[in-house]
Amino acid sequence: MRISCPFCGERDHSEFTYGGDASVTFPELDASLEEWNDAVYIRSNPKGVLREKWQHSGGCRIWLVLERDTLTHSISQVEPVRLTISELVK
Amino acid sequence: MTNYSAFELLRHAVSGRPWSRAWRNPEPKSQYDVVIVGGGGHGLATAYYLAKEFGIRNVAVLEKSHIGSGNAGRNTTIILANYLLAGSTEFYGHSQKLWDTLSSELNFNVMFSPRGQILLLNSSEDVDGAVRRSNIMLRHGIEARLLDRAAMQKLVPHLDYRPTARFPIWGGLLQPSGGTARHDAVVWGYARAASQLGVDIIQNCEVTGFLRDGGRITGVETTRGRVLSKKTAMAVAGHTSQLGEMAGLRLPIESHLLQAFVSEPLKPLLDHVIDFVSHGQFYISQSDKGGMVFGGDLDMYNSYAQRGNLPAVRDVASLAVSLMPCLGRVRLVRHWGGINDMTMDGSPIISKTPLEGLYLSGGWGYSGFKATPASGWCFSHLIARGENDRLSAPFSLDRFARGATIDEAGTGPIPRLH
Amino acid sequence: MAKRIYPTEGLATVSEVTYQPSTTVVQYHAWPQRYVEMAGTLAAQYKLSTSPTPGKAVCGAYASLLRVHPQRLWLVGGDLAPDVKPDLPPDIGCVQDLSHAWHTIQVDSSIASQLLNQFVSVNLVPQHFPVDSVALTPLHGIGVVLWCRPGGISVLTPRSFAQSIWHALVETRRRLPSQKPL
Amino acid sequence: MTAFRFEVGGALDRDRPVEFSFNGRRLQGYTGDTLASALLANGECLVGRSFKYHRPRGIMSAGLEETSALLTVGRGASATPNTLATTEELCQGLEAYSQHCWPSLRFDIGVLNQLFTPFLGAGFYYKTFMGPGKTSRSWMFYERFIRRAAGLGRASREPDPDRYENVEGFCDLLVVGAGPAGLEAARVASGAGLNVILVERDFQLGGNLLQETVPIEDVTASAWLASRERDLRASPNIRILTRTTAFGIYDHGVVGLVERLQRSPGELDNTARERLWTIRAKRVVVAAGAIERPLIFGNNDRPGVMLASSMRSYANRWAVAAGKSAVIVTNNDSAYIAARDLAKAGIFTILVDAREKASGSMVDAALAADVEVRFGRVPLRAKGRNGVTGLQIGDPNGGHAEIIRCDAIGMSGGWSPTQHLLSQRGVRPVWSDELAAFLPGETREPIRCVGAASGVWGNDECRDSGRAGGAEAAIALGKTIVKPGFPPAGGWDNPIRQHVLNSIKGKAFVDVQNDVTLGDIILSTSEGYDAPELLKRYTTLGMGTDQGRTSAVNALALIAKMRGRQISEVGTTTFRPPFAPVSIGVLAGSDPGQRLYPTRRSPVHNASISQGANMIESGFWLRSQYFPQGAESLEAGYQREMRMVRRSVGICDVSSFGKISVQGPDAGEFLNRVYVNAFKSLPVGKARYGVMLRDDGLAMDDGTCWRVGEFDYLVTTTTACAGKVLSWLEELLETRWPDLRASATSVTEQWAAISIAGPRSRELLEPIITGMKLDNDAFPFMGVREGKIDGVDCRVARISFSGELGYEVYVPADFGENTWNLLLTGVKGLGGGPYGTETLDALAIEKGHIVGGELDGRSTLDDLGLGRMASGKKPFVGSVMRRRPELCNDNRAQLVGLVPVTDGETFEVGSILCQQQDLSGHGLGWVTSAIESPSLGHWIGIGMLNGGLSKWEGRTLLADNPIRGVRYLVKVVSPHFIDPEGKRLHG
Repeated sequence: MRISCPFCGERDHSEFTYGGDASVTFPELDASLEEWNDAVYIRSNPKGVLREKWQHSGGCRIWLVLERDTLTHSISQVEPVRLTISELVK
Repeated sequence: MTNYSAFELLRHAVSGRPWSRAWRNPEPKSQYDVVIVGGGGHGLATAYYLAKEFGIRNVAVLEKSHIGSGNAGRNTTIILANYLLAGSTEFYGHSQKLWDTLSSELNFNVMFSPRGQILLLNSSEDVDGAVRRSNIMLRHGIEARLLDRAAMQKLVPHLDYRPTARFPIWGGLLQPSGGTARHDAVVWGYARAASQLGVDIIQNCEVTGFLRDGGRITGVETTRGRVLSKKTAMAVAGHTSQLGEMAGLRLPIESHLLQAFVSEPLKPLLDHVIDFVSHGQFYISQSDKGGMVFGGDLDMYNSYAQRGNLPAVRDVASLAVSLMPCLGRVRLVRHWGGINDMTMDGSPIISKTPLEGLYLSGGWGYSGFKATPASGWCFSHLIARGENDRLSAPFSLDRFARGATIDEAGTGPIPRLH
Repeated sequence: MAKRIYPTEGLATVSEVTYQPSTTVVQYHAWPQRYVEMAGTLAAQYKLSTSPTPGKAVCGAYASLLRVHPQRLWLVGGDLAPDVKPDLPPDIGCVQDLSHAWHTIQVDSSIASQLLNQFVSVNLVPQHFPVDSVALTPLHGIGVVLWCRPGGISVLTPRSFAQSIWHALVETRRRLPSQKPL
Repeated sequence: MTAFRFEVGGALDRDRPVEFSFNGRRLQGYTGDTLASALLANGECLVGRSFKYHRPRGIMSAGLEETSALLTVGRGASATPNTLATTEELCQGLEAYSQHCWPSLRFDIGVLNQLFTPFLGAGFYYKTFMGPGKTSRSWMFYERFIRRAAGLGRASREPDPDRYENVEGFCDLLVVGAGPAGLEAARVASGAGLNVILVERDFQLGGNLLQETVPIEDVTASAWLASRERDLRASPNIRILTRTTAFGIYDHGVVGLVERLQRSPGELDNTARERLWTIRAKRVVVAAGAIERPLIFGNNDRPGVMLASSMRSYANRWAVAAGKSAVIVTNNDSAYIAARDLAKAGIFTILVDAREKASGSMVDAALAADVEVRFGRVPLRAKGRNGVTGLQIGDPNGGHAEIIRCDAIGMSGGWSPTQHLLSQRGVRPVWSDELAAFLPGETREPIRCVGAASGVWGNDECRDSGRAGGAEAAIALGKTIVKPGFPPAGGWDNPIRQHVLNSIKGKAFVDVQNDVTLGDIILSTSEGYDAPELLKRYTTLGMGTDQGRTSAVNALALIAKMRGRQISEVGTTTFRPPFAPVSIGVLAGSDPGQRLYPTRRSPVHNASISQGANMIESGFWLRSQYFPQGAESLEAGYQREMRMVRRSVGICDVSSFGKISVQGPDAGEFLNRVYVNAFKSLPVGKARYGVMLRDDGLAMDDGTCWRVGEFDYLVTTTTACAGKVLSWLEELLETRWPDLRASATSVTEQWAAISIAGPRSRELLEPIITGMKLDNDAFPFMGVREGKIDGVDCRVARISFSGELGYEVYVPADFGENTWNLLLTGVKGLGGGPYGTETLDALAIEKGHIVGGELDGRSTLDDLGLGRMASGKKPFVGSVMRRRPELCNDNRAQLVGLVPVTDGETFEVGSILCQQQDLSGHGLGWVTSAIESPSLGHWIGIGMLNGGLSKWEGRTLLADNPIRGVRYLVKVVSPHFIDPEGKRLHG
């Protein structure tokens, strides 16, 4: 697959490391066991569009969030996870 | 249904009488005692043992396409029982035993070939790990032999023993009873035997929803009408999350893409199953028709596409040639992908669910094919008795919340790393 | 004073693959809101016309600034003046000396894109990768920094991998004549 | 019946003959021949034996769709089995051998299989071979024979001597196939300014133009072709790759090509055999033509039975006649062109058309060439065994049967557009009843099929289709160009007649390569294996090297007829990459081992080697395991080195440990959240041992963390987890706590690290290090100081895993070798020396530290005996999840020490700890580390034991090691074997 890193441009997916489901929000470190159990273990695992994280580990090493269809692999809306650097990538 | 044997083959050849259908193809009834969703190896095996071991025959197996169209027909057909942790060792050890008599049990030659499976050892740490693993196997009645480099060179002379080899071979852990089987034959064998015992196998019948009565599941909606059932069982592997979602289940599973490869048909080249897990993963064996069947790691991202990408193909080819240099000139004829339903600890789930009357078998990861007989055995017990048997008790859905995860790879709650 | 020993010293080579002893690689990392400020001060401090945009380098008299990360600039060049100790106020960012961690192998421009595009999946032909372009991408799975210079393409590689990468480039260069140029 | 070469004609270079051999016989062909055309030219029609029945097989086609002419080319390690003779370019000295027959091609014992033909129907092996007995032993007996009978060619077991290359390519438009459509698409697109790559499998451009005899745009086909090739080669932005196959299209325009490199015999070892191109194309035009389908009739697999268009190719392109008199059987117009050309070449040709009548230009051309045409007749059975002697034909119901004498049969059952590459993308092909063909389906993928690959049959229309495809691509990429329309599919004057089979005599083959007959398909559907995928797997139809190219559509037509359904309702099997077989070597590329896992070398690498270190690999670092003296064994070596360290002092290279610089105002807070113990309060100039947990509360990695400045920490990790921990810290900083002002950078490569251990460590360092005092008060245990060695900045931490007084000295990497040599001279002067990783671990085992086997990703802090490190005041990663009930169960496996009960006994790592009579099941635990301890004078070990010390200390257990056939009694003790109070550390 080809992923367009906002900083480096379009690259093969083998340059990236998969970061899993981005809709999972990890709670505060001292949150309840149920909240942590859900965040660590439960996944929606959709057959369709999934909002997910990737790290450009072979390139600039920033973490990205994007939407990918898990059936057709079409990818859209690639942006840095850390919103505060969205301006710095242009 | 006529019995299969050389004699019957002779009789049909001489008389020219056509063979009857291997499994009946009935219209779905409106009501069954048990409905099993998923016509792969696991679903059909469960139906067979329900009928054979527990006498429950008013059973339907609903398959959205044709039987064996999912992972059952897409794997690399390897059978082994060299698992390390409590729960896995016993379960896969039992499956190994069931394989040995499966052809005669089903009266269908599944071509189970215990030719010996070898786990390659490429460092002193690997040897230490193999000592522990083989001791656990022997203490569970599973045959194991630790081979040193010289013994390996005699047994499989065409691995790479040259000084320039990238993955030096220190030895191998041989499981003599490990091997391969013809995956389609397992599906057809269980289907035929189950059908003979009265199980209805309904193809081209996709489940589109569950029927509920409060907290209880009472049947399913399908593309061929509504089917009521006292007990409903899920055995849909890669699509476990989709089916689970229809019932409101929240599951610790991600579906990943696992590619598999087959070469052109060759005269006998490799007599064993070779597994390499030291860096990434690679496994290879030769089918009876002569094709080299091999595979490697997942494609490392969620996918239902059932078709892989080039980098993973190149990595598997690189491991193949680094380990067995003569494979360089052998040509790949076909590569495809399955949907690998991997749980958060890499071990399967055979369990009741929070919904009454709904039972789940899923999350089989790389181990689905080799687990087929024992999965059917244990899941049928759970459905018939409403309780897990000793073998499948560790694989409950609530093990994650209890902290009783079974993590063979030791890589934690990241499915793609198992 | 001890002598620096470079990772590829004494290794067999070919004319187009040479070792470039760049004695300074310093990483300036700014907190997200303070990057623009840092970039400005650094450009002035090292007498450069401007600071580099993503995927670019700006060259000065003796040192250059490379943009390797949205929040990071690398100062790459010759020896720093002894009194110059790279530093940043903590509320702007932090500095890390990487001069011994990254070593530069230069591939002559005559075969740079043809040789490197056997390993790297970024298009390195001149019209797509002009002088002062910077690309971070894996080579044999290792993250390297490619920097197009007038004489060829510099490959900044982690020190422990330098010998492996050097060997791969030199061996592949020896077999290149069998190929028509791209 | 013999094929022969015409005296004149063909796209051959008759001035450059080529010598080759077939089964040892020396033969001759010309430059421009394929192995198949050269074999036919020499009258070699019998080339192989069929898979199951060992029936004689010849050459059935002229391209990739070949099912029968599979030969082994080359000998020994260079042997390449299952090579298609029809696509193998003839080259000087080529050695070809037939396969799958013994003792010889003509007298093959496998023929005996034909005696058992009634038994050998599809899937017979599922119905037998199960007994006697209940177990798999009987199948293992039969399987040996079946495996020897199966398979076609024999692969060498020697390492592949050839090398392969890989190129990463980029273009705007990739055109697959250089026939009329492909050439025009490339010309139009490159003319509009696109960067184009044109790929052709053959060694010549032209596709079916190479056998075209009618003029094109008023010039001969070869002249038109030559001018087009000149224009294209002159254009700057087009690259032409011949001998190159596009084997697969993957996501987002990534296409895999394999180029076969031309090598003169002398240059074999220097140039690569094949080259893999990984192309990123913005758009793809597939102009791969179409494949002619065979007809199904009795003995349609005999040598001499060939696709009609292939017979035409051999005549026009390679000046080879398949026989003296040919019968062409067809159900469509295209065969009339073949009949015309064969007749004009002097072959007596009769054309048998299944349709009642046909008219139009193609028919007239055949009649004008004196072709005798018979309408309303279908083929029933071919006559002859090792060749063709005649063809029995009759009306569709089998009446009016008659035999026509001939020595070659050409068949045309319709055409299948080659749109595999598009359907690899999951685009379902669409059945056209009118053309009796699957046409490419609609798609949003940037892929367009043109020419015959889209069902356009005529030459002129193919060129128009190619131009339209090229223009469409240019427009899609923003070029301004007039876009001509796509011509409609089809192009014959008379409709094709669907296949009718109700009067077939003898064995009729649907999949020739896998010997799948019409009877097999009827049997399979009657037994319930009636879905295309089920039929394919039950009969093995389409599972050969041709992947169903010539059998899939015929099989679907049969299934549809038997189930009374339309073909479009039956569906289709899925086309998978590769489009054509691809050698595993070219996918692996050059030096595959290093490509996947490159070797890493420490800054002290060369010095270690010159010291005679025995190097081993761990986590891809080459590390010195121990420094043997003479022929010293590993056991003797590490025990000597341990005594040396315990007695005086030793130095060890630990540069491979992970080192991560964590900086910034919030660095302390960040590390507080990551480690189980507190680090925000760690004073500058101090180090602390820490453990990181994963999100699920289990241990991930351990190591010391040094505070080297107010906003500057150095985190060290194990060699194996260095990359993992760096990614983990980056993930936490960017995705969970983006507002923390902290940064993580790997500095593993910046520092050379040398561990110094032993009572005389201080004596060693004092004369070498300046700028710091080393006495206990100025430099206490776990202190961190900066100074200089030989004028070079260095950082020293008083850290010890050996239990002895110890330091870790960090110097910038390029000074590593110099510093090591300085320390080496010093240490030898004190009666010490270098030591390796084996000793480093052994020293830690004596101290009871976790070394590696214990950190297996399944243990908690308490399991490792580190429970008290967890801070109660601040939450950290995993602090909640580690409270889950089963993780707090006190019967979990915990770290313990082990000693043999009987003096002089040892026990091996991996032994199972259990009660003395409990010799089955998982037991109570296992041994993770074990060494001979020089300090204690006996064997010691570390293990993980259910219930740990609190339950078993002082008690005796069994170390069961059945794989080695031994069992020893062991006593459970504290793992801190030496200096439990740590006096030496603080001395």
